[in-house]
Amino acid sequence: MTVWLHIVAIVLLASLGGALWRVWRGPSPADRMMAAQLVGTGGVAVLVVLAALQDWTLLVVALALALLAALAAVGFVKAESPDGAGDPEETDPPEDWRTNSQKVPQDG
Amino acid sequence: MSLTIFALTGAALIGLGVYGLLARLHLLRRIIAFNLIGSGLFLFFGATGARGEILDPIPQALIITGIVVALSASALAVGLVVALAQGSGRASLPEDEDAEGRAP
Amino acid sequence: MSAALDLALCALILGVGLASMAGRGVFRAAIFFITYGLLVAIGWARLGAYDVALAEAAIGSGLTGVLLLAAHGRLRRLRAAAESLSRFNLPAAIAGGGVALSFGWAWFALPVPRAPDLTYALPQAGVGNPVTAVLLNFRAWDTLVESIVLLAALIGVWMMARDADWDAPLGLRYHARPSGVLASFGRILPPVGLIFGVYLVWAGAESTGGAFQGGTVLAAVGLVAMMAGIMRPPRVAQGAWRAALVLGPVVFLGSGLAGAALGAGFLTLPEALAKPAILTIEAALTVSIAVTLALLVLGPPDEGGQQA
Amino acid sequence: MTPLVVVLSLPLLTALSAIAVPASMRVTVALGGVVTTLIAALWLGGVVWHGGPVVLVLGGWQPPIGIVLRADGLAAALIVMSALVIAAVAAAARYEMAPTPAGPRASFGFWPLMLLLWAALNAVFVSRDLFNLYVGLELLSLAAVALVAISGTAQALASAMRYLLFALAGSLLYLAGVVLVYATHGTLDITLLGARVPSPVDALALGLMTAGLLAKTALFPFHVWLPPAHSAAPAPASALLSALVPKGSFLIVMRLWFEAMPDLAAPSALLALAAMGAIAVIWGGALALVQARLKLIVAYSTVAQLGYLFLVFPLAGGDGINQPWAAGAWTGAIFQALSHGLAKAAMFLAAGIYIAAVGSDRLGDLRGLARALPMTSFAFALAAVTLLGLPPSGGFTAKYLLMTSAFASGQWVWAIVLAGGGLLAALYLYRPVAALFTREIRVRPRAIPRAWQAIPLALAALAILLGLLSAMPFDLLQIGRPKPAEDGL
Amino acid sequence: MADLATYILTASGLVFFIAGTVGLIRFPDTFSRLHALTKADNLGLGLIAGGVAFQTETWAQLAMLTLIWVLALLAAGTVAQLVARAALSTPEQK
Repeated sequence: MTVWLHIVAIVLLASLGGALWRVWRGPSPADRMMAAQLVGTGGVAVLVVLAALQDWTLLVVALALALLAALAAVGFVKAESPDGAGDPEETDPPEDWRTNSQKVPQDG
Repeated sequence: MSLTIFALTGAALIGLGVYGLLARLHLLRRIIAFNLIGSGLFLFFGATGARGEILDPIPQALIITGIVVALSASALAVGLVVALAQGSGRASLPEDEDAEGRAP
Repeated sequence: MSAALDLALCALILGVGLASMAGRGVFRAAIFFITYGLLVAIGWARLGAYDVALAEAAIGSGLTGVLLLAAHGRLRRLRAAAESLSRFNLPAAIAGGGVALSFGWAWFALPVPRAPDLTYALPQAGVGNPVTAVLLNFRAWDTLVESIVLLAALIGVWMMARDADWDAPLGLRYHARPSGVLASFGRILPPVGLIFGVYLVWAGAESTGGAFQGGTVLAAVGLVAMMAGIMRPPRVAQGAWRAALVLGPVVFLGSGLAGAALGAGFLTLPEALAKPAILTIEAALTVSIAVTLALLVLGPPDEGGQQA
Repeated sequence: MTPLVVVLSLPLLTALSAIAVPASMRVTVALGGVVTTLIAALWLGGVVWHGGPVVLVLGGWQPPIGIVLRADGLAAALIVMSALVIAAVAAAARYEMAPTPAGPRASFGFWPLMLLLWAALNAVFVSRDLFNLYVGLELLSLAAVALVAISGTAQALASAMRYLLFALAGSLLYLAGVVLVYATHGTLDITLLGARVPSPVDALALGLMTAGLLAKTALFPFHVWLPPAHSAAPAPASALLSALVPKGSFLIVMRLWFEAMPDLAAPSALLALAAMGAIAVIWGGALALVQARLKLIVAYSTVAQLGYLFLVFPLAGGDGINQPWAAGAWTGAIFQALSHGLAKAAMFLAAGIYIAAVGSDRLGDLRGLARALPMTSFAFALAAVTLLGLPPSGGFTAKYLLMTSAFASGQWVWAIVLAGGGLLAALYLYRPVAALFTREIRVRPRAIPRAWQAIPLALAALAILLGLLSAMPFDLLQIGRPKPAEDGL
Repeated sequence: MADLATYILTASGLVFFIAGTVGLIRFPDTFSRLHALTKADNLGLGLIAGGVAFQTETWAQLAMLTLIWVLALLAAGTVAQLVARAALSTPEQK
């Protein structure tokens, strides 16, 4: 079993290498981000395997990674939106999103 | 064997970071280079701390402290880069701008 | 077999490190750095340093990633994200190669390991996790100063605000479609993260976890909630938030001073009180770390106007 | 509750309070903390003077497990000097940083950052643990960089960024050395390292740590970040940055070369350190000579004045530690650090008053200001006396001690550097002093409160007093000096 | 018996991961790549977690494995949706 789990981990890492190639190539930012997401999922899988191999405590690390997996991607879609704070699902940017702020900036 | 692999990886990462820090002028890239140096250093440190029969917890604690300190410095640096770009439209230091600006 | 695994992992780490320094475009470099943090976290798992793996996964990959991507987005809108073509720079390569070689040499030149003997100290530390014992007891002064470093960085980041924006909420004005995927995600994740973060702090006394890791998880889910428009970022002027920022360091320093006042000594925890004292300090510290980290990543108040 | 604990924790506690309390109470809280800590610092100085070094074993854990703090005479002297400077800076900042004209942002940030910087300095001065010193240095650097950025101008932001790059590079170099030290010896304690089993890795570790600290101390050729950063900050912040911050990293260099690894102090390495210092004296002085703005002149003079500190290495380091002249050189360098701190803070605070009065620090705009601001201008001239090393100032004592050691040891070249540096200082300080004391007035100054004008005068007077009463600080500095030197006395 | 289940499940998990990576490399445009990716790797993670589940020693470990998979699914679903829309709404750029 130990040998097999080592093999699983190594093959998983090799598959991550493929995903990393897509991060390098792109071409669009979305491509890179999604490939990084695959690396994240694969990393969780590697940690799950290592948990069985080394110490079950590693499940905590895998859980933390899974919990934070979407953090970077959420930051990415925010940064990609026109004002850096939006959401690609908003069909029409709300007019009143600044209402809680005290001043309306002057564009120029 | 494994420890040597990690230690040498750490050494190579430090070197990579030093290269990036000196060769790349975009400040965001330089911030990443700093993080790479720090991380390589910690990896090296972690490998040295695992040499004994039992894992030495002191390097681990120091590394956790170091990771938090690195994040603090990175956050301040990122804030400075953005503020600098807001004021000057550039994300490199004034003295580096000629070199940066000449490129296609 | 185990060496092959480590070799594969280190090859990936090195490749990703190289990719984050080479090539053109800081966006790609930032994405590579996110995957780098993840792979290094696996590396720490292989080295048996589980607390470090947790910290690296949460801080190195998670928070630093958002920080870099958000910065890149801002720079792109300021037309400052472009990077010139990378050229090979020989002096820099020589310097980098020299540093790498000297560390490589140092590894082989190191004498036999000489770790301090903790066998007598650990049973008196109050906690079973030796890393937590070092952080909160043996080297508590480091940890206290480190929590202050975070705070200093936050004040520094706030100094980057434009004066006109000073009274505005921190960061950008995040908004999202109220019934959209992001908003739903922002509602589901925080409760799970809250429980997990608290678990990490509580578990950190005896096994993997701790105040910094737990605080980072809390900060991360708080950020998701804010980016999803569920939670409103605070303003600098809101006293309750500033109190939350300093709570942990104040409790930490206060307990240290209490030790000095009661004759035990500065930052000294009597063995009988060590565990409850450490858990109290960690609880307060977690609140402050979570708030500080979240606000650090959020950045200074920014209404998006042009610089005067 | 020992004074050392108070000196360490009170600035921290005050900084935390200054962050948390409402804006209306911030300055009061901060000033209360400053006054109390100043008293505690003087108390600590007295305790060390009468009772010898104060040692604090944190948590009761002896190294290599725990961290030990130790206030010897050197640390106590620097703590007292910092407390005096910060008290003056805080008094001046009451006028400059709260709440107008600096704006709510700057006045929010200045007080906590100043207090955090102070806490970091005190922590660095007494720490005996190399990693703890790293964390302290990081706090010092981040607070200092934020203080530079406080002005918010594009130039200040670029200077702060450059400063941060150097500071972070310095931190990582230092940390790299610390990692090697722990990996080699299993301890980070300076005292334990003094008795370590030498290893070939030590030289690399010491080299890395020293290089990093030199970048932070802005020694030539790592000085390029300092003048723009120090001159871009608001004047009270400039005073902190120039007078105090470089002393933190310099002290660690001294601890490393005199206490942790004195056996590695080969003559060539000591010579290299002093040579960089000598070039800094000349180069910094030459560049100060061609500046048109007062703050830049004062900032370049910091580059030059820091250079003197490094003459201590060949005069008192290595084998020289057992020579009779070592004590003089060692004490002279510390006197230089102390008197430069007091005088430089006085100069920057005076510059701040001039900027408040005429809205500029161009030498042309300062002409004739001595008549409108006599106390401030007299303070500037008095501080210049110290930087020149004229009697009876503290700077004179410093340079006299270094000079006699240079003659005694036969290392004439350092005496030439001392004399040449003094000459250059006379030239570059003559220009602002002459402009201030000329008869014609170029710009009509705004009225400045007399109490504010008196602040730099107090500091400059202290710098003179340091020379007049040099016996007392001299004795204090001998307490807890590195052992081998005591035999040489 | 438990070991056999582990072998089979983890091997199938690997197949899905490899398929996802091959899709990521081979598919011609961003959207088909997105499509291939999110399904394959989450199924892969589920299978690997399922395989490892047969080796667990306590119920808590089993619960944690489940939670890991659920969270990964949630993250992947959200991320795929958001990134795809972001790619739609922003013009092609470097």
